[in-house]
Amino acid sequence: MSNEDQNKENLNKETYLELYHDLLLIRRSEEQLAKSYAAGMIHGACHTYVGEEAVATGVCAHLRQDDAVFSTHRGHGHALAKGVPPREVIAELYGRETGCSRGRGGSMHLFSPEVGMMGTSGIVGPTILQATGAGYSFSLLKTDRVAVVFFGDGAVNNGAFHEGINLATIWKLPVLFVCENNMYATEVPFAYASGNPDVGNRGPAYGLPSVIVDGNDVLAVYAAAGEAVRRARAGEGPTLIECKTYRTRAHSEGMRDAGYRTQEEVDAWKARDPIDLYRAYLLEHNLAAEDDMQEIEADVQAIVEHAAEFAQNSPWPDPATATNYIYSENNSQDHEEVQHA
Amino acid sequence: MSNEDQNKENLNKETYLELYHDLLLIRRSEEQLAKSYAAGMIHGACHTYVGEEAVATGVCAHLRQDDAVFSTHRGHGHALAKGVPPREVIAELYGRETGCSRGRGGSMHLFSPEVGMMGTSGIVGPTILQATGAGYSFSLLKTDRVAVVFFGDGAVNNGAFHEGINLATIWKLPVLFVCENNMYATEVPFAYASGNPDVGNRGPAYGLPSVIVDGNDVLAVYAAAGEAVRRARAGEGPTLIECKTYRTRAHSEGMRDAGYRTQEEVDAWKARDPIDLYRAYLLEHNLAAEDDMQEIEADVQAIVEHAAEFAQNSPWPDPATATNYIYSENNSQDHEEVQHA
Amino acid sequence: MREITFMEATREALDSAMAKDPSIFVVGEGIGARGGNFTTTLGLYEKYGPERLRDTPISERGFVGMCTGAAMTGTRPIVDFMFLDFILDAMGELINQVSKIQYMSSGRLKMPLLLRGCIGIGGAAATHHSGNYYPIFAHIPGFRVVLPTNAYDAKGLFATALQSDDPVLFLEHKNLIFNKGPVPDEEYTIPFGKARITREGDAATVVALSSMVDKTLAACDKLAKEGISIEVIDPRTIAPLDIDTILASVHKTGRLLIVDETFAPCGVGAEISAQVTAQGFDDLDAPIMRLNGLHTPTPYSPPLEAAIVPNKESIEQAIRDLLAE
Amino acid sequence: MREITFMEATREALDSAMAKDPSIFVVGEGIGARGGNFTTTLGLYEKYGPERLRDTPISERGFVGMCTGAAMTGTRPIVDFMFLDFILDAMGELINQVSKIQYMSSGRLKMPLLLRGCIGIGGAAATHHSGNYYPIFAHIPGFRVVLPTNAYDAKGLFATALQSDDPVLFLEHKNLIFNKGPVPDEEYTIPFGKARITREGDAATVVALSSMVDKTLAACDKLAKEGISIEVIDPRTIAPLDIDTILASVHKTGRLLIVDETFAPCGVGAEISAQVTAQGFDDLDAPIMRLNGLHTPTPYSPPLEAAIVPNKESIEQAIRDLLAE
Ligand SMILES: Cc1ncc(C[n+]2csc(CCOP(=O)(O)OP(=O)(O)O)c2C)c(N)n1
Ligand SMILES: Cc1ncc(C[n+]2csc(CCOP(=O)(O)OP(=O)(O)O)c2C)c(N)n1
Ligand SMILES: [Mg+2]
Ligand SMILES: [Mg+2]
Repeated sequence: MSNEDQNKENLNKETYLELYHDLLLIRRSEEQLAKSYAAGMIHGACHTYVGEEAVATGVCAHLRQDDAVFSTHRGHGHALAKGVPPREVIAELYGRETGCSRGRGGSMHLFSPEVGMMGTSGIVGPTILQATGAGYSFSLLKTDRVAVVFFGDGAVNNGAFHEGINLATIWKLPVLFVCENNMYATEVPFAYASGNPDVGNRGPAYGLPSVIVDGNDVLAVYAAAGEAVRRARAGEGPTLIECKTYRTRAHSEGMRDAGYRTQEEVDAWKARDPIDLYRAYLLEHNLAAEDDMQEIEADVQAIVEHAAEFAQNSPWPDPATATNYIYSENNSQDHEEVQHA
Repeated sequence: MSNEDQNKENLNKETYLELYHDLLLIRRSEEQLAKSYAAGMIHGACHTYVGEEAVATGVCAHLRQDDAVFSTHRGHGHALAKGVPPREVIAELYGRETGCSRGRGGSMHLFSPEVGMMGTSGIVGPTILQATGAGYSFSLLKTDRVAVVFFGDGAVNNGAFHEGINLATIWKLPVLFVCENNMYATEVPFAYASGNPDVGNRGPAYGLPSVIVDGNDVLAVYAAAGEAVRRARAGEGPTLIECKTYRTRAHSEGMRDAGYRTQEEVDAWKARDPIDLYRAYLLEHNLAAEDDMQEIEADVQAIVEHAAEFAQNSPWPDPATATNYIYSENNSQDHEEVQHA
Repeated sequence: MREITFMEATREALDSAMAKDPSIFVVGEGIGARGGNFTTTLGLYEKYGPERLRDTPISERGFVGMCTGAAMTGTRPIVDFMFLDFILDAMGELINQVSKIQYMSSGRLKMPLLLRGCIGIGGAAATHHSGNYYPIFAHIPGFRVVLPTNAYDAKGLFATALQSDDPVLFLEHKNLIFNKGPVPDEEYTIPFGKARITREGDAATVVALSSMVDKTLAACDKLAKEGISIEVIDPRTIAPLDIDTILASVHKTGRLLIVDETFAPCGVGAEISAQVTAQGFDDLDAPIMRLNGLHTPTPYSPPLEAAIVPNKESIEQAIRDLLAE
Repeated sequence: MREITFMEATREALDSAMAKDPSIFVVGEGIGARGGNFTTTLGLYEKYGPERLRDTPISERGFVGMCTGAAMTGTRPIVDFMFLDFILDAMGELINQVSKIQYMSSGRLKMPLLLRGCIGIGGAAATHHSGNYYPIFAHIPGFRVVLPTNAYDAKGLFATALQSDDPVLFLEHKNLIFNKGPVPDEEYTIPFGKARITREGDAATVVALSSMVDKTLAACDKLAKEGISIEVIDPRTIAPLDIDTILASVHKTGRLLIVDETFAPCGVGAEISAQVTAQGFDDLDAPIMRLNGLHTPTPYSPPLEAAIVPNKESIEQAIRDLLAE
């Protein structure tokens, strides 16, 4: 797998298998969503995470439910890795009342505060700042909770990146800034859009530690995130982690995926599929048995199929509730109204 | 003076004296404005440039009238160095129709496009982006004009710094980003507000050249700006220059100047007054004679006194013109209205 | 006359202006080789190259501020926001700089900055991709705000915007940009501040904005079958606003309804109502009514989304209510 | 009763809330040891320390976004903008995030974010330090917008803002914050959405906002000497807006003038006019009038600045014109 195999800590078997489970759960869910999109079950945009699963999986493996994750327009994988049930994610994209945002959000607005999924955003940038604020809460409240934000290479050229990282650094906030550098913002190459082709070498400009990691190597991500989470919980401040990875499907489902990258490039990255690499690695090093993995594969398959059925059979939101939840004061009252409606 | 004396190019006498003239013109104008403020002649805020004159002087000495300068709330010195007549600057702060912004702007909104003074801003940040845009015009129009923006250390933590520098870098625009690091944003120390105490070491994070210069050494600023202007005119792209300097008066006139910096610190910087240092340096190296400088001192004194008189005797804007100039279409027409008013 | 889409019409105006004036350039995400997410610049990159069709990083504030400086120094920038929602990150540049620089420089600087973006609710785009926000720009002095509603107007109004030395917001509703309509081959301009009387009538006046025009016309067709004749006015620009045409119509009909997809509070309908009340009070035979989208963020789920936007039926009902007053 | 300034009154409310609730913190430039450019936090740094009175870099977008995330995760942030003008760099966070997160999370997240800043034209502050902008926040769903006009209201409304789980804009006019008035020692709250009838009368109703209240009262004193009795209403909050109190007054007087320092187009006066026309049409004996500051950036020079803002004389004239209708 990656050439840093030697300096990989040894994990217990459960952990190895849980990582495999999470990787697969994201992949199969995304494949289901792609199918659902093609079938017209998804009404708005749908940005899949296929090819990047190792990042969310390797980072979230270190998080507790009371830690906070903030994400992007490409957020299904982060939500699943943080523990949002697949059925709630799929139901949300189906626009149903049983979705994690009760059908208000769709693909780009996944909220599940109960499990620490604090939201994805259709706007690039803001969640970098919100994670900084969660870090502020956690440190003001004297807890050891941590906040994590996942963002793309496209967000790096945005002022939110600059201001958020500086604020977290000067106040030593418990935040992980995880950049998923998949080399493109839609079709605009990061190498064109930024004067510096790397992100993980920018720590010195801000005064925080930063690293560049192979984002298709779940164990490399796991190791880097583990150290960053340790620092954050210990009150040692934020870390910037760049994960070099690749999106193997179109920017969003149904979108033309040509003219900006070569087939060779796509194939080369597919050959480094994070799940295939990891599966092979586990077998090669006898860290898990073929049956273990087949069992997981069957479980995940079942979970995702049931989730899709659940979504399919879920009710639509009641149009009479369209203006609920705007103001906190009115929320309960709005519910009333709805019942009487 | 500074320990880089040796690597200072030799300039001709005129240049040495012009620099002295400009330094002094800014200093005396600011001293006049401080007096005028105390006398109630200035109606809004007034941020003086006393102690930082070497930066505007050393940079603008390289500029042609068709080059563009963008500045900040502390912009009197930049306007004067770019060639705005002192009477128009003082009259503007007096709120008179003869001011460079016809009394519309005051201290923080100095416009004199005729001499390439493209504006100061009461808002910290935007002019960094506007200078980038001037650079875009100059390169699209295939000219060798350059754009310069002066900004404080306070602007460095703002997203405008990040986005502007990146855009200028990826498109190789002819822009000088000149940071006047006077160690404080009002009373907030840069060492507190930024995770990185320096600015001139941030070039690598963006992919452009950056330097740290003694901002109280006019010849050091002159040398650094000369190279940056050469690069810009040659199409080699932008440069980031940090000038370490100090504001020896209060953040703004009439404002309490205590509680955030020590008297020792202020005195230490006053001992490195850029004008005293430069005057001593010229004499010491026989680059100019005492009479030359006394002549300049007398000239400048006279210019500033006449400028203040001019402002004092200038007419107020006609209230009937208060809504002129909002839309280009209406400008001439508005004038009409006024005449018939 | 040949029929082309709204977007093809604006592209024609853009292409001929760029061919004539080398100082025009466009910035935005995906507006280069890709030709724009909404095909705003399709085919132009091949003609005018990367410097004039400039793909940008995701730096909305940055490139708006950059284009502000460019407009001050001899070029004519066009910012293509794709979705107008993204303009909000540049509000400081727009309200504190763009709208004020001509004034603060006493007219010695111009601000030929054209800002375009797609607006509107539809297609389950959810709350970050369905903003309208035009009342904000009508509130702030210094802007021209254009809401084209058909291919013919789109070409002529865009041509005018390309010639303006003032900052112009050209706001294209997602549900309209691929509608076809007759458009002359030759160049023409349509002045700002001239409303279009889209349908003549005498029972009541309906002022409809952007995507509401077609829906209103559909409702009026239905009412016409009952012999109810409604006058429909499309202001086309809300800053400047052609209040005279509206007043003249109300003078004739005595009744006014304003239909707008976006929020009622401090909106365009409120402004029109206030002006007509102040200047046309004696013409009014009934209270002025407004029909707006609900005052809420935009939900994703189709049944919720449909519930917050006026439609043919709710417009028809609002007109009947107005006539019953 | 003892008299203290408007700003002292808000500071009292802030201090007692911070003493009770350790999750409240304030961010802004100079709000730490310095106590705030406008003394908003004077003396609190010594009591509550740097973590709860957090001096910030000049990162308005950054710390607004940060406080958005903080409000989502168990603390109660207060953003002190000093001059409200600086809020514009954070508009994307406010309109796309702050105002929408409760809705998008179906009410499972709250947004207890208090945003305060000084507004208003005066003192030759020029166009970057004299913004009002409140109609923008009244237009967007999700915000509470407070315009306190005296020390008593300032304390009670600020106390309510400190308890709200919705985002609140608390907008303090520079010309009012150092005015003194009677203020009880004990804590009290004033609900949002309840207007104050500042002066009773029957000839006409004047709704005045922010700094216009005192100027309107002065004009009314003058008119009273001629036996002209005017009712003056201070809405105190424009979102929610207490339209019922305004309607009841117009029912009595039959005439309405709205006086507002800021821009007329798509402003609060337009909204009030539109609502009263729609709901109180039959009560109107004359057209509803608006008196606003001129639709222009704010000039620096005192004679120009004075020319763009309504004053006692222009308000008096506007009332006379309304009565003559
Ligand atoms: C502020 C803003 N500008 C533009 C967009 C439109 N947009 C949506 S996704 C995207 C590309 C994002 O690229 P990146 O951050 O690298 O994430 P990726 O899609 O590669 O995962 C853009 C430009 C947006 N959502 N927000
Ligand atoms: C966006 C914005 N936020 C806050 C302010 C208020 N303000 C005016 S000057 C200043 C400090 C600026 O510091 P710096 O950039 O270092 O310039 P200096 O005054 O030191 O020359 C601040 C915070 C402002 N003008 N603009
Ligand atoms: Mg990317
Ligand atoms: Mg400074």
